[in-house]
Amino acid sequence: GEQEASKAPAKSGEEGATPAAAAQTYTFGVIAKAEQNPVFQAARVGAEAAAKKLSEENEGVTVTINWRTPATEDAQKQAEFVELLTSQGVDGIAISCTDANLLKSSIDAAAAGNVPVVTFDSDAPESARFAYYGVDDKAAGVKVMQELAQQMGGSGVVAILSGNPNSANLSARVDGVREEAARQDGIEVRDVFYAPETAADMAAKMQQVQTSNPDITGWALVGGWPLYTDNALDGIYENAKVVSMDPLPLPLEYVKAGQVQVLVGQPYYGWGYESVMLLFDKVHNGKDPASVMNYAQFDIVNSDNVDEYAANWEVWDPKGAK
Amino acid sequence: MLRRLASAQEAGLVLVILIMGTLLTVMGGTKQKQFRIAIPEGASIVEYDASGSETPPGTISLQQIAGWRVTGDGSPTTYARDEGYSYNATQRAFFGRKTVSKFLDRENLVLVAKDASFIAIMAVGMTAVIVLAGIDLSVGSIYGLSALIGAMALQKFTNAETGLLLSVPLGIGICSLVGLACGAVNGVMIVGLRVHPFVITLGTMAAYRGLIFVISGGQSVGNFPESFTSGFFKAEIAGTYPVPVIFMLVVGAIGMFVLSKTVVGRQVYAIGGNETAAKYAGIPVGKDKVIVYAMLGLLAGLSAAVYLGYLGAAEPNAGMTYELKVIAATVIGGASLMGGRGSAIGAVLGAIVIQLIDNGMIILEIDQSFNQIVMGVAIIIAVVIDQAKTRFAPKG
Amino acid sequence: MLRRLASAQEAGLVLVILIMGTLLTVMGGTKQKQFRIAIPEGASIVEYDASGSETPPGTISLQQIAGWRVTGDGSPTTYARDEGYSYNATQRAFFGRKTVSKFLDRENLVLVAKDASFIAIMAVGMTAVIVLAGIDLSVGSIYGLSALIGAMALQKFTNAETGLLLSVPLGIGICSLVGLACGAVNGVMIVGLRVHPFVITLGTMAAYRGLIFVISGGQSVGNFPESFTSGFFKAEIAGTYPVPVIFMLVVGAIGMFVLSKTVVGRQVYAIGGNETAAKYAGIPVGKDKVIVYAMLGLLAGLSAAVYLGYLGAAEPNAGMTYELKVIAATVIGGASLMGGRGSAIGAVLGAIVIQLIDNGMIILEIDQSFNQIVMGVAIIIAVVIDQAKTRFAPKG
Amino acid sequence: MTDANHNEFLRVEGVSKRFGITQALSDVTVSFRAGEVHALMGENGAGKSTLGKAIAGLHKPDTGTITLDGQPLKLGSIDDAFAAGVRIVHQELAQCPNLSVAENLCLHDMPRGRFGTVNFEEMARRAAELVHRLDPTINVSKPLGGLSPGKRQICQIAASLEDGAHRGGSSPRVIVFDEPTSSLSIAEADRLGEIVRELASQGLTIIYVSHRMGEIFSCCDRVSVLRDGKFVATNDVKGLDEATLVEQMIGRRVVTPTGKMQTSGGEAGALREVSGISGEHAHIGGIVLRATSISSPGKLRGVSLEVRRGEILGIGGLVGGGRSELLAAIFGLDPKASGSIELEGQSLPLGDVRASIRSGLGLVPEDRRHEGLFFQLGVDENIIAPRMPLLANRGFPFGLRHEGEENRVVAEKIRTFQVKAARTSSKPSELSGGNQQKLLIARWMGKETKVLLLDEPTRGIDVGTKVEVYKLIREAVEKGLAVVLVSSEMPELLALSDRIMVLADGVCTGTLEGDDMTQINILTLATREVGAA
Ligand SMILES: Nc1ncnc2c1ncn2[C@@H]1O[C@H](COP(=O)(O)OP(=O)(O)OP(=O)(O)O)[C@@H](O)[C@H]1O
Ligand SMILES: Nc1ncnc2c1ncn2[C@@H]1O[C@H](COP(=O)(O)OP(=O)(O)OP(=O)(O)O)[C@@H](O)[C@H]1O
Ligand SMILES: [Mg+2]
Ligand SMILES: [Mg+2]
Repeated sequence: GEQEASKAPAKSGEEGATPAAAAQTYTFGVIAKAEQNPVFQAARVGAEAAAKKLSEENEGVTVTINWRTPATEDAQKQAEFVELLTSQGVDGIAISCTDANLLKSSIDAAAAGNVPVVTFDSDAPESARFAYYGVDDKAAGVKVMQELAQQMGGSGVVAILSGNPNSANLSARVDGVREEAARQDGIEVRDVFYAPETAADMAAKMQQVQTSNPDITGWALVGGWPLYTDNALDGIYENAKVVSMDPLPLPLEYVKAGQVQVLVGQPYYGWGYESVMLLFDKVHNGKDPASVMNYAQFDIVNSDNVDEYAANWEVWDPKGAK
Repeated sequence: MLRRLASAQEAGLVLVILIMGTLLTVMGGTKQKQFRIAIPEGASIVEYDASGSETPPGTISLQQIAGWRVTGDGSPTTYARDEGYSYNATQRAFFGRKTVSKFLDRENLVLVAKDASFIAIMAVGMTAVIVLAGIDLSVGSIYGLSALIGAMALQKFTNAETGLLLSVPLGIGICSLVGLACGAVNGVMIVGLRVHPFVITLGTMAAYRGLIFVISGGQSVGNFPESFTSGFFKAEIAGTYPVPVIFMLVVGAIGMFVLSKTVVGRQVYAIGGNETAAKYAGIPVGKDKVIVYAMLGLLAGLSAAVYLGYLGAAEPNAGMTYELKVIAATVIGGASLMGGRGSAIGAVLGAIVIQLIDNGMIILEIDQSFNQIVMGVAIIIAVVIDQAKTRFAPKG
Repeated sequence: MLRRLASAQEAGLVLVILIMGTLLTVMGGTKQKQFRIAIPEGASIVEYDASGSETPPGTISLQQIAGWRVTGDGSPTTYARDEGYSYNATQRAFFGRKTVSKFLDRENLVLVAKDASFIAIMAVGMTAVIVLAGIDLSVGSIYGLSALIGAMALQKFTNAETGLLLSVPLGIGICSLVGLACGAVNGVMIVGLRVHPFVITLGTMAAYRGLIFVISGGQSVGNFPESFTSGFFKAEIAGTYPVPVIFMLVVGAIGMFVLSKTVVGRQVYAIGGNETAAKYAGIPVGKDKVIVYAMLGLLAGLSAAVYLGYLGAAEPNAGMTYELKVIAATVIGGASLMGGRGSAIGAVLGAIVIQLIDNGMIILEIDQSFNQIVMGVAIIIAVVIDQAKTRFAPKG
Repeated sequence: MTDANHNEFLRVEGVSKRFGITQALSDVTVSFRAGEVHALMGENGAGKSTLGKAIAGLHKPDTGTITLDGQPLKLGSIDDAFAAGVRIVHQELAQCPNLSVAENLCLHDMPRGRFGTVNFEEMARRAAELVHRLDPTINVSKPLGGLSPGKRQICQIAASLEDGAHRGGSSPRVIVFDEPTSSLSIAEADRLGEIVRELASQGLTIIYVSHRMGEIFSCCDRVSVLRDGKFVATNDVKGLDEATLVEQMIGRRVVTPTGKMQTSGGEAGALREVSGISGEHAHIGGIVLRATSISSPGKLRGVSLEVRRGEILGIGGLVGGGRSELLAAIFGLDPKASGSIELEGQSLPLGDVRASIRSGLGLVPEDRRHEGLFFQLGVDENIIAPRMPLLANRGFPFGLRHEGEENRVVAEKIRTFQVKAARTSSKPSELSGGNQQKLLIARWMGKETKVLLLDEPTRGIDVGTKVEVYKLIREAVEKGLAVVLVSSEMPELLALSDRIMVLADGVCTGTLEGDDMTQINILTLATREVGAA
């Protein structure tokens, strides 16, 4: 069906239909960082929802999503996807850049080929993308530390938990946390503890660290990994405040249980949804966004609003949506 | 088993572990640990300031408080703040602090053993595979897939009230079955297609992981009955959660027994030592191989069940890159990748050694940035030590 | 080399590739591809709506526009929107769409080859290692480390104006040297410590990756002189960027030559076939092994240099999990993990096969979620086909 | 058993077996009696081992039947054959070095305890009972890998004697010995001979594959001959003369030194004549190789030797005497070796094989499968391997091969040493055992080699080829080559050597010349007590 549709413009040309009524098909390539990371599944749901909405609202228009995402974080693979999608003649590309420097050249190439590119979640500032949507990773780190400091009454020892030390967006968040901690006089950062990005390893790491450093009274999680399980924080929540990124369904349970005080959320669904909207405006209406940088708000989830936030996942959960 | 433990193979590792333990104890130093003091029902609490004048709790600011006095039945006990005592109104309890060794703290030791156990259980199975001169890269994915399907089964067939007698056998059963199936698939392909196990399991590693992703949609699956988690796999015993450790020890013992005492076990060594000779001796080489890979799968499934019960959820990334940890543990445990040599208990000890290195980095407060470097170098050193030993001792 | 190409080994792969290509061409169908139409200097552009009334660009909304009319010197040319033409104001150019085969499009073919080349270059080195009955898991980390240090060197010693004659040799030189060093370290440890290469390189894989982090602090390093990127490694030739492909072919040819026409090359096969016999024949087993691992390191470095030049930056994750891709390519290319058998050109073809599978997923618009499953199954099938062939044909 | 089937206890009827392109057996029909030692002879590749394996159920014949005591055997079923009492001692060591001797001896069916466990006590007892009949010094609980090749072979033979009747298992009724003595020394071979006779006298059928004429005539009743996978004839050994036998095997007449052994009492001179080897020492020149007090921990103690140009120095001794080790040490393969070596006055560094090769040493190893051949490489590269670097252009990175020169040398060697291969690129696995051996000799012989160390150069090759090999060696020697020859086959040693040095436990116990070179003298020296090495 899609191949047929993608021929449409030419066909309509032959038929000489009037432009207004001309059946138009837009295919947008969407490239997230890693299939392995559940937050991007919400982005995919968002993108597909936007496509559906646009197809319904604009008669004669079909929008399809070509989702291409590496299994695990791999900037080089992302670059390859940008090139391949461009050569496949997609009408636009939305990408969350695993590495800004690395993706610059391929994004520029795409733009030069009249394939508009929008970045979400992680930007490539130097590149020729026409718009960015999301929240800055470093700002996210800062946010986490602010919330944590507040919970800790401004004083105490903080441990930072991160995943792959070499992943750009994680180190950006860690920097944010460190920066904010430096601003807070009462706060001492013990160290950044890295573990393989599986819930089990993360939970194990936290428990070992807490056990041998009982004076730790605050945990800043720049990713939600350990919280993708049920009881990762036993032996920790009794002794320390925990603020984390990624308010996904299971992490939210921890807030409900009072084991995690605050979850800082990014606009996961919006990443996909807004990016597709931006692309559509660009290629269909020829409209550029008012500003290149479209900053979204953090979602701050705590015991007060946890239930209403949780409702989002009814929509965002890929299995729920499919 | 004691006899075997004393034999060259494992003795070396036990020694290594003891040395590491001693170093960590001596160099790790001590930590201030909190302990809880419950307040007897109906006892009354007052706080007193420097001057000693008593006031009901919460009247004066924390800084002014010198301590608390509790009057239950009998004479009052006082908890002075400068002795490190603190009062937790919400829990209505006192917390004291005691100084304990960072490493030799029971809680820490159990944690290290527990963290090793998930790897160790699989390493026991991997030992048999490596003794066969085989290898299995898909073990991490099998672990993840078993966990996922086990979790879905638990969600489907149990509810919050379900008792231990249903939930635990169900969880273990499903996980083990899935693992067994995956392992059998590996084994059958390796034997049937006569393709090197590295290739087959490289393929199934990706395939099983992909399956996890398709089934789970990238989301993790949780919320099991209490009876399965805190009721069993995460049962608290003396302030620790040692159930996984128990599983590790039992599996290690059984593996040891099977490999060194049963006919199939010895046949595995025979095949690893000289496959042609094994064939000539009428040993069912193909059958044994399938069994061994299936058993590794089963143990990966069991390990997954323990993981489910201990952490209470299955996430799609479970077991990512575990294959390398498992193989490392097995090899440190004295298994030879050329086949014919390896020990189940050794593998368990190997897993513990790896955990100790990790734990040591934390206890000695080494900059975590060096974690990977230390880990990599340590693995090589561990194996070199192990081999140096076996090179002088007669090999067996 | 032609003779070798015709020989059973690679012929089989070429066949596989041709079949895959045909299938993708037939089943892939066509795509609407954009092409650029430059606008002559000083030409004037107007847009007209359905009624045909002309207005200067940007006055009416895109949906109202029926097309554009360009009046340069001579008669005006019109570009109707419903014929798929669009106007890019920023580039001041028109883009038309033409229907081309999804697969058999030159750009697509070059892209596939290009994407394969990074893996292929390393696979050529891995072939020698696997022919030795060895293995190297650290190749991905070496790739990353060489890229990082190469990038830092470029930043330090070059600026935007630096010419091709300095930047390219510098980049290639540094990357290759770092790779060579890492590989030599592997080789020396494998030979010196007499530990199985799997273990040594498992360790160095972690260690080198850790080193990357310590050096880079997790930040990627970019901004090289044009002469290094678009000036050389990403030089545009007929609308494509084929330089990495050229490197791949050259390396493949050299590898082929070295393995079949030089003494060390043949000694590698001898050692892989029967190490004891090699010792008895006075072949310097240890020396050759170190050379081979060092060469793989060097090629990983070279591949890293190409990556630097093509993508214009080094990120700390570069090469993560590539070791498995490289080994897969080598084995699909006909190398036997038991040693003694393998072909450099085969490895290159193997890498291309893997890329074709990936490309097929995109061309046939298969849901990305199934990528890993397809990839895993495909690898097994590819190797089975390859072996089936060699099992009947006399093996070489 | 009744007299009826006494003539035909085991009958192989119309058996054919094909491996890819090679027809290993074609329509072989032969029958074996109970209580006889029945020799199987034939050239390398004639199909002896294949026939043996077919009988033992290791190979499934394409056609034909095998009946034992009137009962047809299930073809290709190891278990059925074993249950019927068929045992086999393999040509190549088929054992697990990582397992204990006991486990190796009981590999086929380990004594079981409860729930699938192994009854180790029972196993040790059974193993000891078996192996100590042959060699009481072997400790059955030690890993087999630690034993010398000879001792391992003894274990393999012992395994075949296992009698499981009392445990409801089977007792051996047919035992196939496939070149059992190929890694045994004289003493052990003799001991084996006795055992074989003893077993036969107990009514067992012994199928005895060997290339050693001596053994055939000393301990076999009948001998069947295979050629190119076809059955040729079965003869009674009594009254059979060797020439006829050899003719049946290789289709032409040759006279062999071992043949003469039977008639004249094994004395070097006589041997030489018949094997067309010139006796006079005219060609012997000055000293080429001088090795002084070579020692190696646990293997050799202060062994010294000299070899002259055009001379063959034989080295005798029992298995485990350290003969291979001596050659290895001289050649530079033993890093622990000490002492000094001079080649044409130039002193050689120990432990440096390449230096040895460069200055003209060559070694044809004892075990051609593991120490000699590259099975993935062609005949050509197998021959040229050690010389390739010397011919190559070293200036070029990795050394550019000079293939033209290589091919010339290979072609010449293949011609002079008559290595029979379909193509020069054929793999060694496509060659018969004898041609594999000739290939290795060809690898080392040539003007570049001044001293050739031969370790069991005719192990496992057929009489015809043996004579060819002897000629090749002799011719080279007459051209001035110096040879050090290790052989466990006494007639060969006596026939070829100009002098014989005897080793026992890694110590030189004496050197024999001229008429002192007799089997008796060698054995006395070989078994002389020396302080533990
Ligand atoms: N497993 C096998 N695969 C392929 N060819 C084989 C196999 N076994 C034997 N052959 C071939 O069958 C033929 C007979 O081999 P066999 O080993 O029976 O000869 P043989 O008489 O035992 O020779 P030798 O005296 O050297 O042991 C030879 O050409 C050999 O190459
Ligand atoms: N594979 C081996 N493992 C352990 N020891 C060995 C091995 N091979 C030989 N030896 C020891 O080395 C010494 C001599 O070995 P070997 O049997 O080769 O002597 P040999 O005189 O060359 O006998 P032959 O050459 O007839 O086999 C003996 O002590 C033997 O036990
Ligand atoms: Mg044979
Ligand atoms: Mg010997």
